[in-house]
Amino acid sequence: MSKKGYFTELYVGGKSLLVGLGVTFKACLQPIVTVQYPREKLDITPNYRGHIELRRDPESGECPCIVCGMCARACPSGCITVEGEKKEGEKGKTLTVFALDFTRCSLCGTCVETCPKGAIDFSQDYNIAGFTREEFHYDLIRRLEERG
Amino acid sequence: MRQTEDVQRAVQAVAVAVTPVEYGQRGYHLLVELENGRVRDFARIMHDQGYFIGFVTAVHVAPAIEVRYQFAHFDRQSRVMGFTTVDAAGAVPTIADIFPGANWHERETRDFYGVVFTGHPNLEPLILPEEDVDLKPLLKSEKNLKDAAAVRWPEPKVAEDTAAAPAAKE
Amino acid sequence: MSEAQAPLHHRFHLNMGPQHPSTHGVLRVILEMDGEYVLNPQPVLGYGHRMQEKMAEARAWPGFYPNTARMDYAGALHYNHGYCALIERLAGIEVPPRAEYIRVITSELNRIASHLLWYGALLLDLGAFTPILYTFDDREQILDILEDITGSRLTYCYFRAGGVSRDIDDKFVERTRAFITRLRSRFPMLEKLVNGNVIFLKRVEGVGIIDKDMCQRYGATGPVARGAGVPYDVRRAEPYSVYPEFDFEIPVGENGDSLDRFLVRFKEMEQSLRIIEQALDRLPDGPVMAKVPKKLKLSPGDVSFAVEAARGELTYYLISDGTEVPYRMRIRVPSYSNLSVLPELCHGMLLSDLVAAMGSLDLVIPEIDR
Amino acid sequence: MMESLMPELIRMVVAAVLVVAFVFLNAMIMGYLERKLSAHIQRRPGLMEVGPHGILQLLIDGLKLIGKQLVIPEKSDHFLFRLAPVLSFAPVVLPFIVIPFSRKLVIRDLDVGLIFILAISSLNVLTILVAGWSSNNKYSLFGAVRSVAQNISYEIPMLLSLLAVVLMTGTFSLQGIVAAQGKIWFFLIQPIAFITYIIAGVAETNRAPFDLPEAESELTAGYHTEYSGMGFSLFMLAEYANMFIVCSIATTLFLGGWRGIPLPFGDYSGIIWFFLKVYGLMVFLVWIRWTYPRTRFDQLMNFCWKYLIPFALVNVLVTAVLVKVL
Repeated sequence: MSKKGYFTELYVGGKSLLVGLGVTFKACLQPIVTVQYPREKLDITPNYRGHIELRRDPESGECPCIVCGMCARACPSGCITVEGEKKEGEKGKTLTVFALDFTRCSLCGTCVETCPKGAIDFSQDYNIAGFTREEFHYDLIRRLEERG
Repeated sequence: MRQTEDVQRAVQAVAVAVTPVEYGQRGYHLLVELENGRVRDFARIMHDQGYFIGFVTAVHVAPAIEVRYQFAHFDRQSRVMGFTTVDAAGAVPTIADIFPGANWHERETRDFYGVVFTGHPNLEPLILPEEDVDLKPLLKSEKNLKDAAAVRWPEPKVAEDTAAAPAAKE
Repeated sequence: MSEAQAPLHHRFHLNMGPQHPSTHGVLRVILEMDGEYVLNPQPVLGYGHRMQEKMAEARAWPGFYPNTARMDYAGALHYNHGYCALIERLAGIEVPPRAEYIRVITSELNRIASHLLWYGALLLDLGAFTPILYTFDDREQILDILEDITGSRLTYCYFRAGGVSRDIDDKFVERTRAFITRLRSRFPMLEKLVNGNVIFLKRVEGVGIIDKDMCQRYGATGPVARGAGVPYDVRRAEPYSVYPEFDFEIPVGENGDSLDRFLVRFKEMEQSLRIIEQALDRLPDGPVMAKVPKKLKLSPGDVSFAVEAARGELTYYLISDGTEVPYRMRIRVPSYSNLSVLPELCHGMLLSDLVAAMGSLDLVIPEIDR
Repeated sequence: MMESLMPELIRMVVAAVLVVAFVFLNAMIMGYLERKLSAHIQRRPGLMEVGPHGILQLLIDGLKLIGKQLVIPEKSDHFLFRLAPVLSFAPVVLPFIVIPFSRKLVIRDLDVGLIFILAISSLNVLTILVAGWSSNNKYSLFGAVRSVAQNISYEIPMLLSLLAVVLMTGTFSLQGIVAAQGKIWFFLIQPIAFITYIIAGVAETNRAPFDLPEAESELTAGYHTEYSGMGFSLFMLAEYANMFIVCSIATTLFLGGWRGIPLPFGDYSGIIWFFLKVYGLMVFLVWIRWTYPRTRFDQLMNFCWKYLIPFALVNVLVTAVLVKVL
């Protein structure tokens, strides 16, 4: 290595190190960008795809599900169980069981897209935790009633 | 297109059949049917022509497992699909010394199908654990196994004459 | 120090992984060492293998949508894209132009997100803790934008054969434009902090040289090949979607060392921004989903589709027997071929250099163990 | 006989207790500063949960570490494995004896104070070697070997840079060196020696960008990979105490020691200036750590032999000539 290269390298290298220090120093003075999660929460986008939820028709207030079973068939992981029964004096079937095994759901949204009546929607739940697998076996009809 | 013809000519010598196919429909340009013993010759031509290895894989069809090779080129739009069937012992010569990148693909194919790549430097299980060497998870069950012809493109009726022409010349 | 002369009794094995800070996942590398010199690194795969190819054979083709995203968590949309385009090619579905534009925009955003993640991770491998938080800050913006449109933050399931599952709105366009401005203003900061840093340059310059011949023999693609001076980019070489309509450059390196791979990815982010800008300017109106029959049988035959994922060429290869369920699906993932270079690449290297070289390959292990 | 020894004995016991207490306190302060500063450099708030602005977090962490099980690997050398963390503590406590905190506040002002500190603190490398060796882990051994090579070679530029100051003052006594800086602090006269010393000091304390012995992306945690609980925390305490010693030598030799604008505490006011300078330097080391990547091993050695030692050597020669001539 030539003598010139020796000192040039030292100068260029040293300068780059100082420039780096400048960047972190500037960052140190800038406001923080994170949020303190459990204390502050960011609003989740309305388009967020959580687990599925039955929804009510805004006009009639009833769940428009017709127990066709399209969602259960479309589900890649087979995590939806839909059952219904024929009631006297009513047209079509009435929904009796709509169960979601969330442990197997991969949130692809195929069920929502295939539903011909728009009876399923995504929930906004994202911080779900539990101690047993059974806690993630949702009875969506009960959840719908609880929501009122 | 002319470049593909060059390759076609070079490969012709080692292949059973070379069929140019519609790229827009199938995603590659040249389908090369190979004899089991000529795989290495084919790979060497691919190497000399400047192709890089895409993947090596197998498909379980009746009567014998097919091993498929895909090559593509850095400088020109040309993708070549080669296939051959395993011999009676379920073996195919390795190309891992010509394309070291095929090493892992071959080991993986050995894991999943039990295809033996003769001459492979290190045909140890790559993905399966040692105790499951004979699992062969991708082999089809009796019920699901299809004939080789069932997974081929149906011969286009109109193009039949033009496609048959170069084969007849040989 | 010539590694060939190392006496046998000096050699020993070092287990790097499956849990090691710089293998980025459950990759295990068995290193045969002589002192600090690596003689023979042998990657051991399969710790996180999920047999995606078997899963594809076990369900009707739409059921594979969510799986595509689980292979490469850093660049999931490219995997979405490849799969949907494959089905479209096989079934001859024409995608509406608006959907193609949306695909390009979101894919390129995803590419930037992936590169930003890699940028931080490489620096983390080299012992600098701070840059990853700066790049994560920017990456979060992309995730927010994509979450708003796709509904998830990482494992997107957004593209469908025939289009995309949800249309974008003005808010998306606005936020994306704001992000482009923001990221452009952040590049000089990163350049000052990292790209010019003498310690960083010394760590990556001349380390892990991959030449064109090696790329060809191993099938290494993406930034690894481009770093070696091979201008191979599937977006150019085998144009798909609406990429031919955009003006962008393919950055290439000269020496094929870790620094070149680093710079190639760094410049690619700017090129992706350019593509997004052009796509936003020319975004056509119209539907975002073609008419696709609910139950679509795949015609028999084999079909291949290659896309440029964040790490290189991703090829889906499907063999169909004429039913709804694929008969055989092969997924050629870029990291797999890129990693297979390692034994030859790192022969006779220092352990620290192996970490730098491996970091510059940008490995995503779930993609290798698909 | 006993009567004359007693006050001295009490003095020593008090000093020992104070020093050990200070080592713990210093680790807590530095732990807090390091985490808080790194957080702000990375634009996050850092510790916020325990106490106002997380000020008590380190106390809780300490309690947690004390409560943790000390896992001893089965195939390790049990005796040495337990001994190493304790051993690492000795060389960092002893130098406090001669550090002049203020005009009056020094436990013993030895004539060979500087030599004493350097001799004791070079023992540090031994404990790292013991820890790495006894763990029976390849990563630990790598860390230990790297540490030994690094510490020994960086001792040379360190000594050379300090020698320049000693040549000027003609004394090894730290109080004497501080006294000699009445008019001007030596970092203005000896900038090369100062910079060389700081760089060598960073390497001696195994801090980033020279933290090769514990390079987590390469060696998981280097020589203390196998240590848990209090074993690990003793190494941490030692690292911070080591930083304190390196910075206090720099302060004493180059930054005027306890000198500063007089404060109304008489002879003890110097302690405030002393601590301000020392912690200022330590904050600088933290700032460096969170900015740079890590060097490679051969580069570290090259830097030492190609840049630091020649510069320090020339500096010593020039100083010697000038001292003789002037």
